[in-house]
Amino acid sequence: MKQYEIVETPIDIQQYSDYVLHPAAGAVTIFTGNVREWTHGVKTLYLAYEAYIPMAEKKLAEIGAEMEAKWPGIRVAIAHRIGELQVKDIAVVIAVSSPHRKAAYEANEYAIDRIKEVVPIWKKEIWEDGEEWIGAQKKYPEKGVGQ
Amino acid sequence: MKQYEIVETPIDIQQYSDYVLHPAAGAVTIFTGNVREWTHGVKTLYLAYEAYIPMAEKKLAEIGAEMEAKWPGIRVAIAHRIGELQVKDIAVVIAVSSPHRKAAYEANEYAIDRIKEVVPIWKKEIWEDGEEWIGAQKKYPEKGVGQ
Amino acid sequence: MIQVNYFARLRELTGKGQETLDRDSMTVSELLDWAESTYPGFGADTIQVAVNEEYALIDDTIYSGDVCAFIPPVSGG
Amino acid sequence: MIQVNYFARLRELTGKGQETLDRDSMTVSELLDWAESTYPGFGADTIQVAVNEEYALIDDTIYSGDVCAFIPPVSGG
Repeated sequence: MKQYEIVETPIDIQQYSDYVLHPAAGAVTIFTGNVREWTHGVKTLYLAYEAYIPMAEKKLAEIGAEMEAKWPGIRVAIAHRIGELQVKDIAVVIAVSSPHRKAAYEANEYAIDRIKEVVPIWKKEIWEDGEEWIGAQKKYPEKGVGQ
Repeated sequence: MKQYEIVETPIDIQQYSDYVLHPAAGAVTIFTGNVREWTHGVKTLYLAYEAYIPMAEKKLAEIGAEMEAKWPGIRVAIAHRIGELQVKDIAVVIAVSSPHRKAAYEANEYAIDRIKEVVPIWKKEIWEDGEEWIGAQKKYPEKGVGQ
Repeated sequence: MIQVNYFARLRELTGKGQETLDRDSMTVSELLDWAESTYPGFGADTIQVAVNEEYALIDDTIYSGDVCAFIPPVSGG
Repeated sequence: MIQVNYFARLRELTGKGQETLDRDSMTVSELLDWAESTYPGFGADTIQVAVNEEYALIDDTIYSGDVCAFIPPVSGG
């Protein structure tokens, strides 16, 4: 595994937890984003994820660097799966270790918020009667407010 | 495994994650509290945990019920290990699933705070030159402010 | 008979995990006073009492058949 | 030559994963205008451009040899 990676196979959370754990870590938080069966009252058959892989891995590493700057002493590993995912499958895992628990929670939540903002990964929902690429519309950022 | 349990063997996080995951869950948070090598500048050789087992499991279940009341729709599993634990070993695992991620983070952090307040579990730190039972001193609660 | 359980520091101090008191009833406060006088250094003012696996208040009454536990400051997690 | 990559909705709309433009240089704004006029429904005003795997600003210049990508609204996680 790599510390920040896009994968095409099922995600095993244990290896990411093992990666961040070390003798000075008193707390580990793991977040997984999983495929839900129902979203806004519509039944999902499966999801198809696609990524701009090299840029996505670079952005994940940048998010990790932001986290380590904000919460010194933490260790981070992040993976996002692409391809076809079924209900309950893990799409993303974020593992954070920290000497104390507060930072492990805060940094972990920061990571998923940032992933949803800046990492070039796209999700298509496939329902019984159709499909759609998901993504909040937004205008091109002005100079100086780029992501 | 039980949903709320005191165990005497190493904790495998996967089974607690599996326990809380279901088709309506879009997010799972897992917290582990791990044995740190250094605390306040003193090197820990190992920790010895002890519990009042039936009351501890009852209190864990009560914390889970508090969480489900505060964050409807979540599912919870909690385990705490007792006995001798070495550096890096998991002492406690909290798994929370939720339709959306915010509740999964908040409820998880609530759980560890409450565990440290009310669950009858005790930790003894064993160092090279001594040992001590850990626990914040406090006065007997007044009537009506019991835990 | 009232059963009392000792854990952690108190188990080591008293040298026992549990014992029984031949009483029909007593308050939590009385139980703590008994422990303090029986076991020097018990530190009763830092200890809570659980009765039948539930935290009890200082004025609650304990009856014969109840299972009590002295709960020193907890440190799980 | 400037390489451009398409993903997700844009990959399906254009029917291709990538292509090359025979230009020495152009701005991000010009690239978006080109895409909008070449592929009706492109929706250029909702799309960001990455140049060499980094988000570019609307006035940035792209040069021959750069690798660009159109980034529709992301939805990872």
